[in-house]
Amino acid sequence: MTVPMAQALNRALRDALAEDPDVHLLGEDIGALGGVFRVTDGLAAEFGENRCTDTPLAEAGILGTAAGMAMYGLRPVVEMQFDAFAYPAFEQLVSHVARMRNRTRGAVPMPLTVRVPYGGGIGGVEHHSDSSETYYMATPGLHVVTPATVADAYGLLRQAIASDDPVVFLEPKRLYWTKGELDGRVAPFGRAAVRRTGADATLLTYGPALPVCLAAADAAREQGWDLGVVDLRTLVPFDDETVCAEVSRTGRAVVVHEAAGFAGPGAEIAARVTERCFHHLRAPVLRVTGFDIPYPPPLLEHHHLPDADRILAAVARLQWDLV
Amino acid sequence: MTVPMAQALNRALRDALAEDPDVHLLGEDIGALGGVFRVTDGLAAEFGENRCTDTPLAEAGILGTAAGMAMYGLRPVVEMQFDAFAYPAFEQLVSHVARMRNRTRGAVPMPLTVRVPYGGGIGGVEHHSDSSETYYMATPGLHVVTPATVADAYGLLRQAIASDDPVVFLEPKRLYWTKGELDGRVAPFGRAAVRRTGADATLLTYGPALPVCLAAADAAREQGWDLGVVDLRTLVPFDDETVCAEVSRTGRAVVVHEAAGFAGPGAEIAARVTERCFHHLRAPVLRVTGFDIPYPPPLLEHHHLPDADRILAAVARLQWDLV
Amino acid sequence: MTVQDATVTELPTLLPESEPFRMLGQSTPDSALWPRLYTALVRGRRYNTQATALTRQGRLAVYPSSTGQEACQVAAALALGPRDWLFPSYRDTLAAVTRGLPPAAALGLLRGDWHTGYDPHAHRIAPLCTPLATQLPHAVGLAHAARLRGDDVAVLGLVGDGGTSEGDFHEALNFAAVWRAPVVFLVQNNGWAISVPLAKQTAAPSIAHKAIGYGMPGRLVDGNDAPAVHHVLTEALDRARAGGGPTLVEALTYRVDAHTNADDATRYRDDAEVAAWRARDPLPRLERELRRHGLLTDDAAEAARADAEELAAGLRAALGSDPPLAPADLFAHVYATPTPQLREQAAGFGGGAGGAP
Amino acid sequence: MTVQDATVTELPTLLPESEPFRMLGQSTPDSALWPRLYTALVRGRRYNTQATALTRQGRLAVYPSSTGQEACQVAAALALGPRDWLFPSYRDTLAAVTRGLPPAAALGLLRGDWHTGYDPHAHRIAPLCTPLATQLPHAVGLAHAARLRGDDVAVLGLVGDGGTSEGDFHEALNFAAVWRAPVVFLVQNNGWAISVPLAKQTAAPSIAHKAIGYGMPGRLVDGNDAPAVHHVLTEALDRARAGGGPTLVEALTYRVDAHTNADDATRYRDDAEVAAWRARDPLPRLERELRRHGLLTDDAAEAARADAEELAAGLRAALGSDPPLAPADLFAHVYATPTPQLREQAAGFGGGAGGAP
Ligand SMILES: Cc1ncc(C[n+]2csc(CCOP(=O)(O)OP(=O)(O)O)c2C)c(N)n1
Ligand SMILES: Cc1ncc(C[n+]2csc(CCOP(=O)(O)OP(=O)(O)O)c2C)c(N)n1
Ligand SMILES: [Mg+2]
Ligand SMILES: [Mg+2]
Repeated sequence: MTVPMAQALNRALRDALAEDPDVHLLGEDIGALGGVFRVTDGLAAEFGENRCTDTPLAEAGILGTAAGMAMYGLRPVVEMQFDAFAYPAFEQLVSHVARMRNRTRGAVPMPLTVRVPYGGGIGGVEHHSDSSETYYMATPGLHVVTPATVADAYGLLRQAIASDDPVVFLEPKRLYWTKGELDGRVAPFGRAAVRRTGADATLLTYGPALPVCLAAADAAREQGWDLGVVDLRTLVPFDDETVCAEVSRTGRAVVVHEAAGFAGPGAEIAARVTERCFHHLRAPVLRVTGFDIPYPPPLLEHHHLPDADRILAAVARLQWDLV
Repeated sequence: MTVPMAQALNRALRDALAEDPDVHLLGEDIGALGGVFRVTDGLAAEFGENRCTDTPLAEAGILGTAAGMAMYGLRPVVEMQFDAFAYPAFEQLVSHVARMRNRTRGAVPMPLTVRVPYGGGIGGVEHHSDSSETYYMATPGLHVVTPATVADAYGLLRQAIASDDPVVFLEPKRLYWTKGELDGRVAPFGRAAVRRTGADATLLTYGPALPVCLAAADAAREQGWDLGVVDLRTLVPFDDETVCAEVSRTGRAVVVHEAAGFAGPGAEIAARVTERCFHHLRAPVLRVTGFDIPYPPPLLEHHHLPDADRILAAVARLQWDLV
Repeated sequence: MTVQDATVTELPTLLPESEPFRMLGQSTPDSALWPRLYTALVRGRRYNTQATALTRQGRLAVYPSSTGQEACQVAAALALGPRDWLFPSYRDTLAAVTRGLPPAAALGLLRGDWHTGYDPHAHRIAPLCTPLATQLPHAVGLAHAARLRGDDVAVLGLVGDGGTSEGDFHEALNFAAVWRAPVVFLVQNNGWAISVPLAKQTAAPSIAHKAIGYGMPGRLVDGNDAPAVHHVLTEALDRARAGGGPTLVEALTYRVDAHTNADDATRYRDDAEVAAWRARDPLPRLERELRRHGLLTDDAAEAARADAEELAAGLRAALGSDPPLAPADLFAHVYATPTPQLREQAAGFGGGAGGAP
Repeated sequence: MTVQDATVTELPTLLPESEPFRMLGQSTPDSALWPRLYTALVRGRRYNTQATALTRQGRLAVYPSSTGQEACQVAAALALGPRDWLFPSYRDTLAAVTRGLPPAAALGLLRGDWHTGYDPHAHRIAPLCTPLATQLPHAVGLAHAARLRGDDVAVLGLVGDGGTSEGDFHEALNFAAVWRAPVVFLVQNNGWAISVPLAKQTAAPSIAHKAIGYGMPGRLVDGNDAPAVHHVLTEALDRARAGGGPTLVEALTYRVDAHTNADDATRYRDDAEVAAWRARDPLPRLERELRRHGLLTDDAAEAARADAEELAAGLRAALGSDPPLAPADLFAHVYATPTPQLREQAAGFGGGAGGAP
C-alpha cells in the first residue's frame, strides 16, 4: 500500500493504541484537530479523549505528566508540535526521562515516546525548522530514531512505542507528504540500511537528507562517481557495523545532515568512523551540513539546506588524485 | 598574587561591576550568601541589591528577564547554581538569547553572560555534576568558554562580560579551590593555550580535565612519551590554528574531557582536527571521556572521570608501531 | 510573616471584577479618544482582511488573523506612550501597526523575510514572538531595567489564553510582582489555542484570577469593548509608571477566523459559536455607540474607511513582490564578529553574492 | 463562558483561610491519632539530629535537615493510605521514613550511594527529587494514570516555598486542575529557599492563594501543628480520591537548621528569627497538648524516646561503613538492553569487576 509518511505514522499510532490499552497519546491539538500535521487524525474519535488527549499548552507539563504516567505503567506517546517547542521540556527530558531507569536501578523504566517533527524545508517561520537531534544524541539514556522512508516511519514508530526505554522519535517534516510503500513491519532499532551500494564513496545520512543524498548519488553517476548511501535510521543506538563495512569498502565518506555542523551529529559520525576505519580511509570523512547559524527565513532556507551540489562538491574534495 | 579560582572569578565580577554601571548580576543565592560557591561573595554588600540580585527561584525567569534587561542595554551576568539547573532555561537560551542578534539583523544584541558551574569530582549528588557543554556548543550564536587556570578564570570572565554576544561561561567546579597566579589581564576569545609542548602526541583538553592531562603527561615521561597539552579555553570560537599546528607536528592526538563521549565535544574536536590534519595523522584521533551514562553517584565518580591511566591507555593505542 | 495582613487589606483590590468591565453603553464617551479608537478599528479590520487576502495570493506565507480581536489590539497600542514598550506575539501585528509600524515591516516575518522586519528600538516594539509566553520574561526584564535606570517607561506584554499555561507565564508574572516592575500583562482570551478550548486550558474562575497568586491586581475586561480595554490598560500602565507594580488584565474576546490561514477551524468548533461572537463584533458596537452620541458623522465614517483603504492599498503594493534577500546574509549577525569557523563557511558558500558584512 | 458563574459560586471555597488553620489548643484531640503523631514526631526529631550528626562524621555526604518541619513530614506520611503515592523532594526523607522506608534506604542518595536507595514501586514513594518542582508533574501524571485505570489512589506531592516559583509548579497545578487528577500539593513554606527569604520569592498574600488561579481550593495551615496538617491533608486526599480534584495546601513552618550541613545560615538570617520559631517547635507543642488532655503518660513519652533511640542506633549501624558499590554497575540500567556502544565501553572498562549485567 502506498501512503504518505504522515499516514504511516498515523497507522502506527492507531495499531499501537488498538493493541495495547496502556498506550496513551498526549499533546497539543492532537485531538479534534488531529495534530497540525494530521498525524493523529481520527484517533481521539476512535479511542476517546483519554487515549488521545489535548493537554494544556505547556511542554514541560506534557512530558512531566507523561513521565508520571509511565511511572504508573502506562506507555505514553507525546507529540511536541514543532522541534523548537520541545525545548521547554528539556529539563524533564534530560534530568528525569533519560535517567529514571538509571536513577532507580531499573525499578522505574520510562517506556515513553517523544515524537518531534523536525527540520526545515517547509517554509516555516522562525522556530519551526530546527534540527535538534544533537541535543538528544548527547543525552545518555535516550534512544534517538528518525525514519526516512514510509515503511520505516511505521516500523520504527511501532518499535519506539514498544521500547521499554524513552525514545525521541524525530519525524522529518518535509517528508510527511512523501509517499511510499507501507509494509506494516516493526523495524528493530540499531540497524542502518544501505539504501544504495556504491564503489567509490559512501554518503552517511538520515531523515530528511536521505532523498537529497539519493539524488546526489544519481547526479554523481554523470560525473563518474559511484556513490553508496547509508540511511542510519537510529542515531542511538548507532550501527557501527554496517557503517564501517561500507566505508571501509569505499575508503571515502561524506556525512550529510540538515543540523548545524559544529558539534552536530556529523561530528560524532565522522569521529567514530575515523576511529574505526582509519587505515581504510583515503581522505578524511567530510561533512555537508546546515551552516552554523540560526535557522534562516523561508526565502533563504534552500541555501542553508544541503543539496546535491554541495554534496558533490564535498565528494570532489575526497582527494581522488590519491587513489 | 596567588588566589583560588573562585576568588579570581569574584575579582572579575567586582572589577566589571565597578567599571561598568550596566553590569548587573542575577541569580539564586548570589546576594547575602555570596553564591553557593561564594563566587559573588561581598558583591551585594558593595554594589547593592540592584546590581547583585537574588531572584525568585526560576531559571527560565532569570535568563528571560536578563534577556529583557539586555534588550534595554544592560549587561547582565546570570549565575546558574549548577549545570543541571540551567536546563529549565534552555528554551530562553536557544530560542532567544542565542538568536536575538540574528533575529533582529543586529539591532538587538545580547551582551549577556551565563555563568554555569559544571562538571563533577566534588562528590555532588545527582544533578549536581553534569558536563553540559555539548548542548551549548551545538547552539549557533553562543560563545562557549571555560577556563582551566586562575588567570584565565579572571581574564576570560572579563572578556565574556565585555562581549557584545551571549557567552556561556563554564566554571569547572572542582577547580574552584585550586590556587594559581592572578595577573589581572583580559584574555581574548578564540586562542587556545599550549600548556606544554610535546613531540610525540598531543592531548587536547579544557576546563576540569587540564590538570588531569598535565599529570598524565608527567606520568607519560616515565613510559618514554613526550606529550603536549593544549588547553582550548574557548570551545566556540574554536582555535583551529593552534590545535592543528600542534597535532600536525606530533601526528597523534587524544581529546580528553569529562562530558559523555557520544556526540560530545570530543566528537567535534576529533572530526575537525581530522578534516584539517588528515595526512599528518599517524593514528586516528582518540577520545578519553566520561562514559555514555548519566552522571554516577559520588562513590563511583572517580571511575567515570578520565584519569591519567585512561589517558595513557589511549596514548598507547596511538599505533606507535607504525612510526 | 504578613500573610494575614496582606489577605485582609489587599485582597479586595487584587481580585478581578466578577462581570467583565464594560464602557460601551454604560459610560459617557470620551469625544477625543473614542473616535480615535474607531478609526483605528476600521483600519485594523481592513488590515486583517487585506493580510488574509494576501495569503490566498501567496504573498504572505502565513497570517494569524486578529479579526474579532481588533479592539484589544488597537486599545493596547493606543494606551501606550511613546517611550513605552510593546511585547507582541505572532498574532499582534495589528497592535504593532497601530503603534506606527509600517504594515510591511510588521509582516516581514510572515512573508518569509528575515525574522524581524523592523528595528525594535526604533519603534519600541520587541520582535514578534512565536515561542509562547517567552516574550513575557523579556517584557519584565526590560521594564525592570528601565526602572533601574530611572526612566519613565512602562511595558505591555501580550499573550494568549493558551500561553498562560506555559511556565514562562508564571515565572514572568512572579518576577514582575516581586520586583514591582512597571509592566502590564494583557491576556487576549480569544477562547481557543488553535483547536483547544479554554476549558481544556484552565479550570480557573477566570485567567484574571491568576493575578492574586502573584500578589498583583487582576482585571477582567470585555475585550470587544475598545474604550473599556483602553481604560483598563491606561489605568494599569499609569499605576505601573507610578511605581505601583504590575497588573494582569484578561480581555474576553474571540478569534473569529481560523488560527491561521493554514488552519481548518471547522474541525474543532461550531459555526454557531462563531456567529454568536460575530454579533458582538467590536467595530459595529463602537460605531453604534458613537452614532448614538452624535460623535460619528457619515463623513467621518467615510474618511475612516478611505484611510483604511489606503492602508490596504499600501500593503498590497508593498507586498506585491518577494523581498530581495541576499543569500550571503545568511552568515551576517550571528555574532558581532563572526567566528573563524563561520567566516570559513561564508567564504566557501557559493549561494549568492552581496549582503551585509 | 461561565466566568461569572464560577466566580460567584466557587470563589469562597477556593480561597484559603485568612488565619492558618490550627487544631492544637482549639480542638478536642483525637486520642488515637494524636499520640501516633507524637511518636512519629519524636522519632522524626531524633532522625534529624542523628542524620545531622552523621554528616559531621563524614558518613553522610550532605543532609538537608527537616528539623522544625517534622510536623509537616510526619503528617504528610501518616495522612497517606497504603495505595497512595508520595512524591518527596530532597528535604523529605523523614516523610519517606515515616511512611515506612528504612532510614538507610532513604539516605542512600545523600551518602553518595546510587541515586535512589529503594524501589519506588515497593514503597509507593517516588525518587527523592532534586531539580525543584520537577516532581510535581510526575505526581500529577501518576495520579491521572491511576484514575484512568480506575484505581483508588491519591497522590501527595511535596515542594518548598522556593519551588513554587518554578514553571513546573505552575504547569503541574494547571494540569492537575484541568484533569481533576487525584493529587494534593503540599508546600512546606519554611520561610527560606537557601538564603532567599519568602519576600523575595513571591508577593502573593500567601502561597495558598495561588490555588484560585488554577481553580482548585487553597488551604493555609499551621505547619507546626501536626494534627492540623494531618487534618487538612486527609480532607484533601479524601476529596481527591472521591473525584473532587486537586488541592493546594500551604503549611507555614520554619527551617530551623541551615539549608544543609554545608550551608552557613548566619550569612543571611538572624538568630532572633530562628529563636522565635524554636519557640513554636512542633514537638513540645503537641506534647503539651497531649499532656493537658491526659493523653500522654511519662511512660508513653519514654517509650517514644526509646523507640527513637532505636531508630538512631539502627541508622548509625547501617551507615557505619561505606556501601559496597560495584564499579562495573556504572553501565547497568542505562537502557533495558545496553547499546552496542555502551557494551563496548563496559568491556573496555578496567575499573573493577562484578555488578549487575
Ligand atoms: C512553546 C510553544 N509551544 C507550542 C507552540 C505552537 N503554537 C503556536 S500558536 C499556539 C496556540 C496559542 O494559543 P493562544 O496562546 O491562546 O494564542 P492565540 O493563538 O489564540 O492568539 C500553539 C500551540 C508555540 N508557538 N510555542
Ligand atoms: C531547578 C533547580 N534550581 C536550583 C536548585 C538548587 N537548590 C537546591 S535547594 C534550593 C532552595 C529550595 O528552596 P525551597 O523550595 O524553599 O525548599 P527548601 O530547601 O526550603 O525545603 C535551591 C535553589 C535546584 N535543586 N533545582
Ligand atoms: Mg487563544
Ligand atoms: Mg523553603
